[in-house]
Amino acid sequence: MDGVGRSLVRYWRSALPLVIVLWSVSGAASGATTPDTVTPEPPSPPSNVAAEDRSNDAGGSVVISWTKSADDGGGKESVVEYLVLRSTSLAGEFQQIGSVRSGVAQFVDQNSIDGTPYFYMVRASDGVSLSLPEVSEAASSSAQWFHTGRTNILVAGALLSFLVLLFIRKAKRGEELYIRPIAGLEAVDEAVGRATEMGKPIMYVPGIMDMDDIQTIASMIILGRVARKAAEYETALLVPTSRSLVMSAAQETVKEAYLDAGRPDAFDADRIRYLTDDQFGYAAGVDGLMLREVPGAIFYMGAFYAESLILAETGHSTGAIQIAGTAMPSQLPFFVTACDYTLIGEELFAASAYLSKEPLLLGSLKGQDWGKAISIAILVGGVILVSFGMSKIVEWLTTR
Amino acid sequence: MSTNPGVWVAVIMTIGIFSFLYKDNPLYKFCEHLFVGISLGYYVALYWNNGVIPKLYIPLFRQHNYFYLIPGFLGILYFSRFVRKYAYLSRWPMAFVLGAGSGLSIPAILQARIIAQMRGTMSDTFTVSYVVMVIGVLATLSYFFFSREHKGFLKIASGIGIVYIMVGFGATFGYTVMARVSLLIGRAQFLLRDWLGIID
Amino acid sequence: MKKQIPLLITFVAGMVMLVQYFIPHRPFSEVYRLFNQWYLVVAVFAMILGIGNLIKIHSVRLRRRGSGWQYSIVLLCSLGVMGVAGLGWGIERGGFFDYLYWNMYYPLSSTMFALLAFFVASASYRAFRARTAEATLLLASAILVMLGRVPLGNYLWDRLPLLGDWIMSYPNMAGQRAIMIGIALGVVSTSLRIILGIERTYLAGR
Amino acid sequence: MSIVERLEKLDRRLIFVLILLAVVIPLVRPIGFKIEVSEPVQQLYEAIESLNPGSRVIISCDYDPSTMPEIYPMNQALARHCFSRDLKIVGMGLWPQGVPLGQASMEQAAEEYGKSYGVDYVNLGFKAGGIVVVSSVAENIPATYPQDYAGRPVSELPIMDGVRNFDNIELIISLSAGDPGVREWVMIGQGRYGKTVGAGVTAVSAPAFYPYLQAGQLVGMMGGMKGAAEYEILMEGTGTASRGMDAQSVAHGLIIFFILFANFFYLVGRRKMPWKR
Repeated sequence: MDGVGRSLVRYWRSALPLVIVLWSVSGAASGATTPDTVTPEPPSPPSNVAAEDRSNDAGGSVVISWTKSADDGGGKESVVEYLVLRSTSLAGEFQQIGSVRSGVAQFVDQNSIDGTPYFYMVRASDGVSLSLPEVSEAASSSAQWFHTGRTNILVAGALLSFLVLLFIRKAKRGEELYIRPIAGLEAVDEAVGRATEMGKPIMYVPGIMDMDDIQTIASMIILGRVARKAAEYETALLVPTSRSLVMSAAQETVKEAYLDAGRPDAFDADRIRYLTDDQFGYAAGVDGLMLREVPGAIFYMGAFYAESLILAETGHSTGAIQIAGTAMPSQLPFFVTACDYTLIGEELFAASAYLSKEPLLLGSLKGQDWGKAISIAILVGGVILVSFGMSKIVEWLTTR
Repeated sequence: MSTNPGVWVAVIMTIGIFSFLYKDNPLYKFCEHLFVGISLGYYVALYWNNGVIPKLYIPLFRQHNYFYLIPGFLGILYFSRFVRKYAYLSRWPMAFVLGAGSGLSIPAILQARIIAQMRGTMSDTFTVSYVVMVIGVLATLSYFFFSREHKGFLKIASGIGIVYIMVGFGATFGYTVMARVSLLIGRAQFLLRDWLGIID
Repeated sequence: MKKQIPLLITFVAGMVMLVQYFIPHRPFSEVYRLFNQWYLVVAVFAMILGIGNLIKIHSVRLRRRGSGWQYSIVLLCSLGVMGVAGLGWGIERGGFFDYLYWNMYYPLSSTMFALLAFFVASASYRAFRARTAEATLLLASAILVMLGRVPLGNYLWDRLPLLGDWIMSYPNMAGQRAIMIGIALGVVSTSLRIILGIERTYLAGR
Repeated sequence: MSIVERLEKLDRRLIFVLILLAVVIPLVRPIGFKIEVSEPVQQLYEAIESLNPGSRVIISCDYDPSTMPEIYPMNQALARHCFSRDLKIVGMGLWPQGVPLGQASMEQAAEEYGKSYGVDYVNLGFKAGGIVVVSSVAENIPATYPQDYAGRPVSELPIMDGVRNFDNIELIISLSAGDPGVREWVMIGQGRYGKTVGAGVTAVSAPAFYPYLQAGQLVGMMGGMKGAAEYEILMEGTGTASRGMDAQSVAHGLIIFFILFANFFYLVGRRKMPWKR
């Protein structure tokens, strides 16, 4: 706005209240004001009415804010609501676009046309009469091409994507990616050995979810390892499943493992059984099987829900060695206290990546590991900086 | 004792399920299948009234917004899996749902579950509890670090990490026990209040 | 083609939803809103499909007289009654549908999970053992929290609720936060692989 | 048979009977333990107290009857609190089974405070889609919910006058028994749109939400039946949750006794008579 325009606006802004008062007296303004009502004194007006484009949005919105009337939360305590009016010119007619309750000092105009300048008028009302109006300077809405409050997410996302993709590529090229030995896997081997010594079968429970759950997929990979050991030791392996698809997947996996171990003849598909889809029905079925077969080692690997403790309790009462692995946070505590060894959350996925050597799994695991390392570095740096009063980093981590 | 037939039905259902505690039996199985059937019937009615009608019928036939034909068609493709020849088409809606869901989730998870958590860990109020918290976050993160063998400093860090994990699991254990007991209290309140009328 | 088209759909849908987070301007904002609405429509069909699958399993069991086929009759009949009640007379409060919900669905569902209180009690007697240092720590923390969170704890020692709150707000919170960050990294990398078409397991099989 | 072995062989049905008694006796003969209010519950209460009358609050019923003893009392207390402060409730659900529960709790409270459907509260019902439902509500409520749960067009309901998106909502409370639930409301509602979000959750999931509380992503939280009981106390009344607290205490005591007792024999007898054969 040029200099002349600005002074014109200033002129109108100072003259406008007078114009409105004249209107009200002559009865031209809204019906809310009638000169001879019982409340002779209208509430004092709000001040500092400001309007500006809502930043970082798709356009079409202007935020209007003001300082509350002296009679709102103080003074005469008479304000009931604020009326918000809008016009494209100061001299033009202001039309009400909304109202807010007393105590609120902000309103969002959601119907502005981008690029059109609007003037906003705010008046306090006590339900009978209206205060003098206050008018904002002109404001227009616009849309933005980049959300400036979200740069941190963009950087973090780009970095993590880069790392994951980089390591997947490396793994596909056949580069050796180091993964530390997972203690739980040694426990798995040992349990199979102990069951063999006792001359008892092994039971493997793959959870109650279907093959579309990543925990079930990880479970199948670990089943491959267990089956191989079982084949080598010539120990019977029972796999009760709660989904028919999991049953076929388990049969495939076990058959392959027996083939690898050079004992295809020892494979018995009937030991890998589908029981039922029902959660508690399955738990009761597995319980019965445990009591009949008395396995020497029981594995619980996959997604478990409330049935976990029913299974683990019965397994414990049969005296079997129990090894569990799941990423269900609410079931892990029960497994930790009722089993001899438990793979916790990500350890389950790490174990399956370690065993399968699948580039996708290995590369992602590695990429996430780097993500963790960077998080640790930022945390350490941030905590030190902040405790020395340098809180810039907190600001940078704030997303809007 | 209640004279409301609805309450009596509910009591029979309750006792039928509780009979599982004695052992798995036909009454329990009956109730269990009744439960699955009723919940499926519930879904049918709810998806119809809150899904098909407002999300498809009204936009298409009342508002004549034919843009909705696209997702409608995509949705119908789900059923192509019942026809072997066209079964591959059922991947299209799945692809859309997975893609859109993943795209929406990525920034949301980065923000709420990573960046905001790191920000929350940094504070300038220096108390014992704060130090306990910071050490805990760092140590637990290092426990789930798989690229180095847990030796030397990493061994100490992950050892501290497992302590925090176990304390956290203990809290979950305690809260889960609390939740299960609450559910039993709820049923006991129903039997004692609504049926027998001996408490209020 | 059979694989390319779904990969393309996933990529476009995912990218639009992802990019709009950073670019609020049109046309991204509009496509974003449109995809939101489309998603809700497609989701309706996904739910119907889920129901259809279960109905199929049980009608097959009934037709083949598979084990427990009698129970499949119970299931299908109750499904029919509940469905007809809701479709025919609406789901408004006070109707027949609502009556079935409160007098059958509600008691069945809540009793099913109340069973767990009994199993927790028996497992705490028969299975939860301090067999390792870790399990001991877990049980100790569990007992403190269980006492701290109920009025009984306050009665035993008036600082117990404070101790329970402290465990929840600091050590527990710290461990949970690190686990949350770890899981979040995993979900983001899986989602990324799905959008970019590297992860294709969902295309396999059915 | 030694004592240890005999104790181990104890029929679990005896334990079932004991836990049943631990719950039933305190319900019939209340002890009257005092209930202390914890900070997250207090914060949630204050978040509602701080709202201006007439503000709209979303209460999302993301739970089902299986967790009713824990969450339904929260739902009732919240509805009563909102109506007592003249707030308007926009009810909805990310779980299909939550719809009748939200409706019943709101109707009950509305009767008590003389509020009417469509003016002071509405139940928008269920939409499938989880996280996308939240983002869709954030952008456009009438397009997401053209009708309420029973098929009335929302354009005819006065409470929805001028309601377009999250700009017209002051507070969101998710009553959540799992996913989708609090997580989605925090990620989209709080993270992406900057709304204030509060939660009422089952005790099972409560420990996992403490990071959100600490980072200010949740304004307050009720956890489990105890959380509900605390809220009832803040509302200066009593309800099913606070009446259940004595039973909760006794049952906890019994379970802790079981754990300690069994572990004592386990540790004593481990060397001589291994618990496991």
